[in-house]
Amino acid sequence: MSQWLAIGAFCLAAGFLIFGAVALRPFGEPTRTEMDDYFNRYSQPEVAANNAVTAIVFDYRGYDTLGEATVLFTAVTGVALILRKVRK
Amino acid sequence: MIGNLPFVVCMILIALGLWTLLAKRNLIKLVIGMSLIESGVNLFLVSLGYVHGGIPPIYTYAPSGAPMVLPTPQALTLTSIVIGVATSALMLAFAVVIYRHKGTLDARKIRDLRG
Amino acid sequence: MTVVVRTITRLLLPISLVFGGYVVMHGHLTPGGGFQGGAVAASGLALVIVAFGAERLAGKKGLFSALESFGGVAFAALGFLGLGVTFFANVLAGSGKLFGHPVPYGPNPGDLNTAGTLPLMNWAVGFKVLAGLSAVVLLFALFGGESDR
Amino acid sequence: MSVHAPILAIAVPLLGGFAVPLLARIHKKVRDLWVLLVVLFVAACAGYVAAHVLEQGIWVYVLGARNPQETLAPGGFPIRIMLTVDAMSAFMGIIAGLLALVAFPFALKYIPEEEGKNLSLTLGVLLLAGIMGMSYTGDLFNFFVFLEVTSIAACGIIGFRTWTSRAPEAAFKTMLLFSLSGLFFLLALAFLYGEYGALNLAYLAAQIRGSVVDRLALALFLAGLLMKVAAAPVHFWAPDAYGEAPAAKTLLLVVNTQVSLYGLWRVLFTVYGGALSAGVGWLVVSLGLLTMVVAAFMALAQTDLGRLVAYGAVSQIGYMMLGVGVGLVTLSGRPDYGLVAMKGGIFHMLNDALTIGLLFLCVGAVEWAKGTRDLRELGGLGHGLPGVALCFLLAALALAGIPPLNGFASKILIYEGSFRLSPILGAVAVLASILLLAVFARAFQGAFLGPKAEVRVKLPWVFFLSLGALAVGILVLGLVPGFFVEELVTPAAKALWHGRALYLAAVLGG
Repeated sequence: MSQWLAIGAFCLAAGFLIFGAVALRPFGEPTRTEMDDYFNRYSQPEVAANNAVTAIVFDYRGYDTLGEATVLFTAVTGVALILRKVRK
Repeated sequence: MIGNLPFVVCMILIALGLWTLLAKRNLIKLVIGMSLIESGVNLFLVSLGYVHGGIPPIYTYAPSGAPMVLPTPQALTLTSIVIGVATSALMLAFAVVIYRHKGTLDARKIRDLRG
Repeated sequence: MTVVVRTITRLLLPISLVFGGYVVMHGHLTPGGGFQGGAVAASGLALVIVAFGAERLAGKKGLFSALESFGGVAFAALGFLGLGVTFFANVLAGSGKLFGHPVPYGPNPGDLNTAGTLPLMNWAVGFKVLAGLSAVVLLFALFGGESDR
Repeated sequence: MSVHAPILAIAVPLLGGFAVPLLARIHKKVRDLWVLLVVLFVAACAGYVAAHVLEQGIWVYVLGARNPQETLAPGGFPIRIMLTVDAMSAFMGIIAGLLALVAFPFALKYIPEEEGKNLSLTLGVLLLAGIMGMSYTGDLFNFFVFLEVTSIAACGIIGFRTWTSRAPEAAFKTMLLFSLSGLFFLLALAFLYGEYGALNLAYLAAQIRGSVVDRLALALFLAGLLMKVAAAPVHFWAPDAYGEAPAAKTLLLVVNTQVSLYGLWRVLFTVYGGALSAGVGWLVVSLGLLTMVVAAFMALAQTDLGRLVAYGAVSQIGYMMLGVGVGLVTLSGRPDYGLVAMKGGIFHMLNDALTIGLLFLCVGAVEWAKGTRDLRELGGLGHGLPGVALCFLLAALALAGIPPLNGFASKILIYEGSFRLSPILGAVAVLASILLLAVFARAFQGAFLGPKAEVRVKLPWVFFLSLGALAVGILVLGLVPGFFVEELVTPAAKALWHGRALYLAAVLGG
C-alpha cells in the first residue's frame, strides 16, 4: 500500500519536474540577459577582473559568498560539535 | 522537447534522487539521494546559463568574437555546491553518531522518536 | 597504509598544495578561485590523513579551527573595508594601490596586480576552505579511533 | 555609521560567530562577554532599523554599490544584492532581537562548560545572523543562502546532546527535510532566473504575470517553505527538533521557523501578489487549520514535557497561517476583515515567540532542577519552584488564548477575521484553542501540582531574569495590545497587504 503511494508520489513529482523543464525557454537561448550582459561587459572596467565569474562571486554578489563561507564554517562547527568527545 | 533535453536530463536526475529518498531506508543512501537531487539542481542552474557557441566568461587569452555564456549561474552554482558539501558533511556526521549508538544504519530500526 | 601509498602521498602533497595555491592566486584571471584552490589543497591534506593515519595529525585540530576562524574573520573584515562606501564595496579596484591596476576592456594576457579586494578575498576563502575541509576529514577520521576512547 | 545599520545587524553577528572560537581560547569570560555584546548590538540595530523604517518608509541598502541607495544599474535593472527592509522585515528583526536578548544569557548559564559549549554558542550566534539575513534581504538567492545558514546552524544545535541517540536522530531527520526544502527553493528560483534572468525580489515581482513557469516555481516555493515552517503534512520534524535541542536554543529555532514563514509571506504577497489566485490562500488556510488541529491532538498524547510544548508551538504556526491565509484569500477584494485577520496572524508571531519562548525556558528550568522532563516522573514542583510554575501557568494560559493575556489579543483578531470569511474556520480555531488549554492544564497539573517534591538545586538568577522578562512581555502585550497593534503590527500587516507597489517603487523607482 505505502509502496504504491510512494510510486504515485514519485510519478507525480517526476512528471511535474519534466513538464517544467519542457515549459521553460529552449536550452542555449536565454531570453532575458540584461544582468549577465552587464556583468560580462563591465567586470573589467568596474572590478578590474578578467574573470567575470570571480567578479560576481566576490564583488557583485560578494555578500552571498560571505553567506556561503558562513555555511561552510557553520557545517565544520556543527561536525566538530556532533563528533566531539563526551564524558557521560 | 528535444531542444530542452539538457533540462529534462537534470530533472530526471532530481527525480532519481527523490526516488532514492522515498524508497531507501539506509541513512547513507538517504544522504546519497540528497546529493543526487542537489547535483540535478546544480546542473540545471549551470545549464541555464549556456548560450549556443558560447565561451567561458573569462577574458584572459579569450578568442575574440565569440559570445560568452552567462556568468551569474556559474557563480550561483559555486555557492550552492559549497552549501551542498556542508549539508552532506553534517548529515554524514549525524549518521556516524547514530551508527555508534545503534549499531545500524537502517532507518526502520532506529526510530526512538515517534508521535 | 602501504609504502606505495605513502611514497606517492609524499610526492603528491607538495604538488597539490602548490597547485591549490596557484588556483587561488589566479582566481581573478583564470578559472578557479578561493573555493576551488582551497579544495584542491585540502585534497592533498586528506591524502595525508588517509596515508599516514589521522592520529598523526590529531594535534592539528586546534590549528585548523583557528585557521578557519581566521580566514572567516579576514573575509568579513575585507567586506567591512568597504564600509566607507557600502559594505562589500571593492574600494581597492582601480585605485592604483594594492591590486589596483586598471584593466582595459577585451581579451588580454592578464595582470596579477588587478581586481582590488578580489585576490585578498580569494586568499582568505582559500585558507578557510583548506582548513575547513581538512578539519572535516580529520574529525571523521578521528571519530571512534584510539584517541577517542 | 547609522547609514549602514541594516547590514551591520547581519554582518556583525557573522563576524562575531567567526570570532567566538578564537576568543574562547583566551578565556571563557571574554567569550561570554563577546557573545552578549554581539547580541545586544544586533538587538539595538534591529530596534534602530525598525524605528527608522516605521518613520520614513522602506529602507533600501545596496551592497557594494558606490552609493547605498543606488539600486539600478545604467539600463534600469538591479544587478547587486540589496537589503530591502520594510515594516514587515523590521518586525521580524525585532522579534529575533528580543528573543536573542532573552535566550543568550539563559544559554550561557544553561549549557554546561565543556568542549561543545564554544561550538554551540558559535552556532547560536550564526543562527541569529542567518535569521537577520533572511529578514532583511531583498534578493531571492541571498534568501536561499541565509536559509541554508539557519538550516545548518539549527541542525547542529539540535544534535547537541550526542550522548543520547535521540538528538542525532532528530537532527538527521530535520536536516533531511531542511535541505530538501532548501533545494526546492533553489529549484524554484532557478526557474525564475531562467525565465527572467534576474534574482532581485522586486524586479521579479514586476515581471511575474502568472505564466506556466511562474506557477511551477510558485508550487516549488510553497513546497519548500511549508516544509521549513512545519506545516501539517510535514510537521513531524518540529517536535523532535524542538524537544531535543537545548531549551535555551529552542527559542532561536522557533524564531527560525517564524522567519521562514515570513519568507513564505514575502514570496506570496510581494513576488506573486500581482498574479495570485484565491486557491493558494485557501491552501494556506486549510493547511493552517490542519496544522493546529493535528498538533493539538498530538500534544494530548505526549508524556515528555518538552515534546508537549513543541507540539503546542507547532499548533501556533497553524494560527499564523490561518490569519495571514485569510488575508491571501481576500487579497483581490481587500475587505476590512482580511486586514484584521492578517493583523491577528502577524501579531500572533510576536506573541507566539514570547509565550512559546517562556514555556521552553520553563521546561529548561525544570530539566535543570530535576534532570528529567518525563511527566510521569515529575510532579509537585510548584512547591520548590514557585516562580517557574507561575511563569508556566501564565504562558500556558496565554497560549490557549485566555484574556487578558497576549495570546487572546491576537487570537481574537484571527477569530474575527476568519469567522467573517467562513464561520467554520473561526469555530475550528476556537476548538483547537480549547484543546490546547486542556493539554496544558494537564501538563501543569502533572509537573507542578501534587505532593511536594524535593528540589535541591538552586536555579541561577539569570534564569529568573530571562523568565521574568518574557513574563512581563506577555503581561504588557496582553494589557495594552492596542498600542503595539497600532505602532508595530498594523504597519507590518499593511506592508504585505497594500505595500507591494511601495516595495517595488522603492527598488525600481517610479
